[in-house]
Amino acid sequence: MALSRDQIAMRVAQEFKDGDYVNLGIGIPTLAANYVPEDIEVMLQSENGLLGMGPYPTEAEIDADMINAGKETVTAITGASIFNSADSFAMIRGGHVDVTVLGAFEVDVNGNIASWMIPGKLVKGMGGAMDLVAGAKNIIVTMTHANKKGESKLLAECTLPLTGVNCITRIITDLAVLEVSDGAFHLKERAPGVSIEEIQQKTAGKLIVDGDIPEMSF
Amino acid sequence: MALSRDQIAMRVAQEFKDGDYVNLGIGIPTLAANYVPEDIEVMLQSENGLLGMGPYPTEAEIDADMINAGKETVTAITGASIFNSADSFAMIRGGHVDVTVLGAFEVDVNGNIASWMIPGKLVKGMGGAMDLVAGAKNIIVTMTHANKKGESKLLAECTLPLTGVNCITRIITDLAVLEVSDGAFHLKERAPGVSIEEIQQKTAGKLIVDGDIPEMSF
Amino acid sequence: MAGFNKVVNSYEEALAGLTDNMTIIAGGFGLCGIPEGSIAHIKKMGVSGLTVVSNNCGVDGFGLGVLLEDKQIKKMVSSYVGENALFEKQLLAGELEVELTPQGTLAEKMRAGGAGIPAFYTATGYGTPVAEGKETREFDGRGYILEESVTGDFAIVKAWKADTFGNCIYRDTAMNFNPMAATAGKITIVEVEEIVEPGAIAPSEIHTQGIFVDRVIQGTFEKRIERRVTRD
Amino acid sequence: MAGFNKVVNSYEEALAGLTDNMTIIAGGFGLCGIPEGSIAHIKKMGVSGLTVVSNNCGVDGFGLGVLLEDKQIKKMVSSYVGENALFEKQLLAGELEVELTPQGTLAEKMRAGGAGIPAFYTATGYGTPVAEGKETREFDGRGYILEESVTGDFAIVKAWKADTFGNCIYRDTAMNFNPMAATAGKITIVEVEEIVEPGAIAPSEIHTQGIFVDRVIQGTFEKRIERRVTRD
Repeated sequence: MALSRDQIAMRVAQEFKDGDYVNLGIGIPTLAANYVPEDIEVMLQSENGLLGMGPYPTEAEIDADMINAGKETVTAITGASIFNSADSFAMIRGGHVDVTVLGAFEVDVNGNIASWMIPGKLVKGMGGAMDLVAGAKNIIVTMTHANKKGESKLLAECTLPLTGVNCITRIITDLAVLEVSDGAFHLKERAPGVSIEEIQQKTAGKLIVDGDIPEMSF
Repeated sequence: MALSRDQIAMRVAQEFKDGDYVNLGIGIPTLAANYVPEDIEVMLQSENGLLGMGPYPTEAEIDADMINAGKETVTAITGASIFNSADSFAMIRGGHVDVTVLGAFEVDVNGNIASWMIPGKLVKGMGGAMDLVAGAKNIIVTMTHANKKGESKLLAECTLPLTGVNCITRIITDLAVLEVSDGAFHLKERAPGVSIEEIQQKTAGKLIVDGDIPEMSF
Repeated sequence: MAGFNKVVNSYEEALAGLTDNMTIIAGGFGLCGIPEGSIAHIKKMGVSGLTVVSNNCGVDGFGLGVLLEDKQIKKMVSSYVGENALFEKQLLAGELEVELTPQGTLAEKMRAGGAGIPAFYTATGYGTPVAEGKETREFDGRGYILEESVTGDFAIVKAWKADTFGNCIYRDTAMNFNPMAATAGKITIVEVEEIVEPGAIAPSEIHTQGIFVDRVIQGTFEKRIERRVTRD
Repeated sequence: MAGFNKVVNSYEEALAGLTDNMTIIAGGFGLCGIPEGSIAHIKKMGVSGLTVVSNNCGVDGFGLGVLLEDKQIKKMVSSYVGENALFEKQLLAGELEVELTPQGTLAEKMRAGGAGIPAFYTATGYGTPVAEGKETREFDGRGYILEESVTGDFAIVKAWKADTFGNCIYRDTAMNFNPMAATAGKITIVEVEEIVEPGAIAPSEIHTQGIFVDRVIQGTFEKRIERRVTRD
């Protein structure tokens, strides 16, 4: 069965390594913070200038001067640091953030990603997404495998305006975990109960299924 | 008579305006800090990362962590700020320092300056001089009008490797105050008792003497 | 003798010299750390044809969004302009020009503008619509685009505290773009929650040095919260 | 689980991985704020063929100058290398290569290296020997040169205090190049006067964030003064 949003987030959290600095996009990526394995520590970077982002505040803790990149009220952990936007993107662009997790409209077999603009609809802007995909060492895309019409979001070539080129190496969808290399998607894991055939059917770009594909374990 | 080092510094200090941020090079420029007119305030920037440089310390105040760009022990005034070298040169390169005063080997009629290297002698390096002449709004050169052999240091064209091009607008020597514009030195003031003829004789580059040239007043 | 006392007593004085068609660099991220008083006064002044460089354009009725109401803004340079219906309307009607700029590139453009760096290369946006019309170049086999710096006729900044010399500190994530904006204005105005005496802020803890600041004004702040989320 | 504890207990551990022919970025200005322990240990390790990027090269017998004694340095990238007789001797004998770089350009090259900016334009050095072999370009009618960023295999940094996460603060003008150096090393080592617990340094007062720092070590410092001048 296709994973729920929280299950995708759980699977994403398995990607984190002890000591990783992680930037999580809005939506499913943010949920991953709730599922960090107990035996590791990660530190969350928020691109508006906070390293060591903590949980949402209590009502009493709310402070208009303490927000995250999604403009939500947040807290800072003990040992957090706060800095300006240029320094924040020096961290991101300079490759100091270990893992970035973000959503996407489309990803293609060359690791290109489209996530910020659908022509004809109003453009709200790319925010920090283009910097994040240009800078992080390891970029994970989370999204549903297909859109609401059932059309694949894993393509031979992105059709929407790009956020970045040749930058995505790992994709975690409601159906599968895939790696992107050598012009193809490589199926690594499938959601429990999801068949390889269903994944093949919902993957428009070249899909390589090599050997036995295990089910995800949680 | 030719001015003493302290007299040159006194004349330099007359150039400062109330509220100026000033960077003073090593030597005569540094002495100018002693002669700031009493009715104005200037703030000294030291390019190793100090804005609001104070006097030298007392023996009891000496602190190895508090030095100026000449690597001398210094103090900071109340209201000083301390910052890193990139921010310091952001101030300088970005045009936020109002006045820079520095020495030179040669200056020419196009406002070029040579101050950091004499081929054949060991090169010690340009330090911050190239950044200072590229960045400050108002650059004043202080030097003796001629070298020890009596050869002019105000030339038609610099012969030594340059520190910067088209950047010097004002020169204060032991003999005169001159402005540099339109490919010529313009005599503005002469040291008390120094004749226009002596200045003409010791100025190799084109010198324009327009109207009555007053003596400097202190 | 004014010396280094940058304190002004009214927004009239703070914004003196601002005229139509100027460029304003504004600090703030969303509604956090925005120069509320300067924005309100610019609305009152009624200057128009403005180019505003700011990560966001506020929301309907608050922040920079209020400058849209009388069509004072000709062009926005921002990374994110969502959450604003009036913005959308003026954009679709062709009344407003928008130059979308990646957030990190925008921060770096402001910093570079203040630091005398006219242009820099970045991988951000390479191969995307952001690269259109820009020079590209490879370093070590990777593609980069050339981005030019920005400066403004005015910069409007919100700090927590400033001393009378203009040395500023920011509070928590209300820092954001403010320090870069402060360096990039020909005239930089800082509005603060508290004006303190020189020496009250330790020299090494100062975020924006007074050399970048022209005018300091005591402000009052509503500090509206855009997305109030709690764990309760 | 090591988490974010960056503290190491010996310079062997701090400099593990440093080998011949690597590039080292070093903080410090003159003898102020220099990583004394790392320099001493590099001398002890005996690695050679090093490229060292640092504003200065110490003095005879102290600071980076000690790495000249056994000819460990192949190339220096500095703005000022005076005050060092051994340096002069090796330079004239052709045993040492020197790339003189204006001080502000050097600081910016380190910052750019750490910030993922491969190159930037600056007016500094335009029309001088520094511009030789570099691309030039006009912006708004003024000439600029293209300068490339620098990064190092290692960065050696001296801070005042660091918490165990690697968040650092510097003391007075011992800050200088250290914060930029800290961002520009593949592996960044910070030696400090005091290691404190996370939270001991206020978040907004941190000069170098732990994300840039790989190893923190408690040091001991002679803090030699180059030019002792008093007003007494």
